[in-house]
Amino acid sequence: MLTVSDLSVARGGLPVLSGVSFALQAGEALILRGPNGSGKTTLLRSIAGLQPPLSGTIEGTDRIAYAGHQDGIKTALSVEENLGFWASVFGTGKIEAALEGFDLLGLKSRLAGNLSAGQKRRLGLARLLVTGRPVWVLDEPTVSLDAASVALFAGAVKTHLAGGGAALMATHIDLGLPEARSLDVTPFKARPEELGADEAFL
Amino acid sequence: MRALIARDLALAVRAGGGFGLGLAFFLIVVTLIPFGVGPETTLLTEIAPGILWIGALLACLLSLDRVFALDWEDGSLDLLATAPLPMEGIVTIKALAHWLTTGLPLVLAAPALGLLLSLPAPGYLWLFLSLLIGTPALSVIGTFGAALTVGLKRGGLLLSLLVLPLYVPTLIFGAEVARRGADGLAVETPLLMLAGLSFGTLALLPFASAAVLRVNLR
Amino acid sequence: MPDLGKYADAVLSAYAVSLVLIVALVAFSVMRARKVRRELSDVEGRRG
Amino acid sequence: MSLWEYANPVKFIRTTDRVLPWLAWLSAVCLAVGLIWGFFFTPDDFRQGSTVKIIYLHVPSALMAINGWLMMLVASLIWIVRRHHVSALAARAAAPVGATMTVIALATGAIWGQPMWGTYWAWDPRLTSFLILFLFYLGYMALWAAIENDDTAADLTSILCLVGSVFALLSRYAVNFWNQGLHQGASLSLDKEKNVADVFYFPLLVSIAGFVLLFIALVFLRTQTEIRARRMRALLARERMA
Repeated sequence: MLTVSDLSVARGGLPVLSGVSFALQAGEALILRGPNGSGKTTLLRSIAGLQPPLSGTIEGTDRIAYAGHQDGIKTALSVEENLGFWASVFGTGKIEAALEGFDLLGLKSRLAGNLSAGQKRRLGLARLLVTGRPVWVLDEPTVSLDAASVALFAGAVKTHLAGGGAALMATHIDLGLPEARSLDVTPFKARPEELGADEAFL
Repeated sequence: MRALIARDLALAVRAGGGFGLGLAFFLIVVTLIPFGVGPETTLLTEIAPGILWIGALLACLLSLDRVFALDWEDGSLDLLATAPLPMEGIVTIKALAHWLTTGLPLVLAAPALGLLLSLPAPGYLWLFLSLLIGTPALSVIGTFGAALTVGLKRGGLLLSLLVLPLYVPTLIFGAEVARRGADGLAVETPLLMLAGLSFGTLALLPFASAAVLRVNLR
Repeated sequence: MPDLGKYADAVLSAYAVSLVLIVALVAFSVMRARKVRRELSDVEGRRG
Repeated sequence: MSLWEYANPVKFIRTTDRVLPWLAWLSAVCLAVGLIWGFFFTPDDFRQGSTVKIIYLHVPSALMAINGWLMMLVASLIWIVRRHHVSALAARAAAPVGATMTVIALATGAIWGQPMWGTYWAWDPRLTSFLILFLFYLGYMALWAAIENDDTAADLTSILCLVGSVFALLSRYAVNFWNQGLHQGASLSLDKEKNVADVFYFPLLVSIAGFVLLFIALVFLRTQTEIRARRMRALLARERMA
C-alpha cells in the first residue's frame, strides 16, 4: 500500500534522515519511534507529499490521509460542519460513522471553538475516517487525549486495519496495538557530511 | 471545490470572520477625503472616481493577509494540500472567496458612496462597471501576494509592498474608465484593457500563486 | 572649470548626487565583501 | 557545458577573482573619461544650455536600471529551470545595484526637469514608469530579506521577478495610456540616435560603457559576497548538526 525506498529527507535544506526504507501492507501498522528532533515529523511530511524528499522514492502518496500536529479545525464552525467539509472535499459525504467512532455524536452541533483540547483532537482524528483513504499517516495522534480517548483511537485504528487499511504513525506512548511493528529512526540519522540542498557550497 | 467556497463564505460571515471590515474601511476613507481636501463640490466631483477606486483598492488590500494566514495557522492548509484538490484550484477558490466577501460588497457600495462625493450622474454606471470588472483582478493579484508572504510573521506590511506595485495597471485602467465615464467621454478602450487585464490575471496568475504556495508549504 | 551658465546648480547637483550614490554603493559593496570574507575564513579556520 | 561550469560557486569565485580587478579598473577609466569628457569638453546645447551634460549620467543609469531588472529576470529563469545557486544569488546581488541606478536616473531626471520643464517632478510616462520600477526593486529586495531559508527565498523571489516583469511591462503601457501627451517635445533631446550630435554622442557612449562595466563588476563582487555568506551559513549549519 505504501512503499518507501532509500528515502532521504531534509529540514530547511539540511539532511535529517537518510536511507529510510520500509513497506506497509494492507492491515499493517508501523510506529515510528525516536527522540524529539530526530526527524519523524519531517519524514511524515515528506511521505505525505508536502515536501519533496532529497532522494529516494515513495509509492502510494495518493492513498494517504495525513494528520499533523494541528487539526485544521475551524473554531467558528460546528463539529458537524467541520467534518462535513472534509467529507465533501474527499468526495465521501458520510460523517455519521466518523462521529460515532470518536464519540462525537453528542457534540455534533457544538461549535468547534467550544471544544476541549482532547475533543478537538478527536474531531481531528475523526477526519481520517471521512477521507475514505486507506493509508493513515499520523504525527503524534494521541497528544492531549485522555486514557479513554486513547483507547477509542486504538479501537479506530484496529477497525481500520481490519478493514484492509494501513497506518503509519509517530508516537511516544504505547497504544496497545500488539500487531503493530515499530521502527526506530535514530539509526537513520543523517551524518553532517551528507549532502543537502546546500551541497554546492560545502 | 464547492465545499471550500461554501466553507470560506461561512467562515467570513460568522463571528470573527471580518466580513464587512473592508466595507467599513471604504466608507471611512471616503468620509475622510473631504476633510483633507476641502468641501468644495466642484473639486470633489472632479476627484470622486479616483478616490472611489483608490478607496476600494485599499479596502481590498486590508483583508488580503487573512486569505491564507488563518488556514496556515490552524493547519488546514497542509491538510488541503494533501486533499484531492489541485493547488491551482485552491488558490482560485481563495481568490473567489476574497472577492465575494470583500470585492463584491465594495462594488455594490461604491455608487452609494459616489453620492457623498457628488459623482456626476453619468459616472455611476461606469464606476460600477469598472469596479465590477476590475476588483476580481485585485483579488487574484492579492492572493498571489498573500501566497508569497504566508509563512512570514508580520508579513502584512511586506504584502502591501509587494502587491501595490502589481495593482498599478488595474488601477490606471479602472480609474480611467470611471473618470472618462463621469466626464461623458468614450470608455471603450480602457474598459477593454481592464477586461483583458482581469481575464489575463484570472487565467494565468493562479499558476504562479499555486507554485509559490507549494514552496511555502514545504 | 567650464562655464555652466545659469544652469550651474542643476548640473553640479546632478553630478554630485550621482557620484555620491555610486561611491556609496561601491563602498558598501566592498565593505560587506570584506566583512563576509573575514567571517567565512574564521568559520573555515575553526573547521580546520 | 562550458558556460554552466561557472554555475559552480567555487569556479565562479575563482574566475571572477581573476577578472574583477580588470573590470573595476576598466569601468573606473571609462567612467572617468566619459564623465570628464562630457563635463569639461563638450559644448552647451543651443536649447538646453549646460543641462545637456546631465545626459552622461541620466541615460546610462536609466539604461542600467532596466538592464539590471532584465538580468535579474534571466537569472531567475535560470534558477527556476536549472536550479544553479549562483544564478539565484546573482539576481539577489544585482537588485540593490539596479535600484541605485533607478534612483540616479530619477534624481538626475528630476534635477534636469526643474530648469527644462519648470518642475522637479512631472507625471511624465517615463518618469512614472521608473518610479514604478523602483517600487518593484524595493519589493523584490524586501522579500529576499524577509525569508530565512535560502532556497525558499530564491524560489519565491524568482517567481516574484517573473510576475513582476509582466506587470512592470503592463504598467509601462498603462502609464503611457494614462498620460500620453505630456513629454512630447520636452524629451526630444533624449532620443539619442536622431537628435544627439556626435559631440555629445561619443562621450555618452564611453560613459555608457563605464556604467555597464561598473554594473558587471559590482554584480560579480556582490555575487561573490552572497556565495561566501551562503557557504558560511551552510558550514555553520553543519557545525550545529555534528
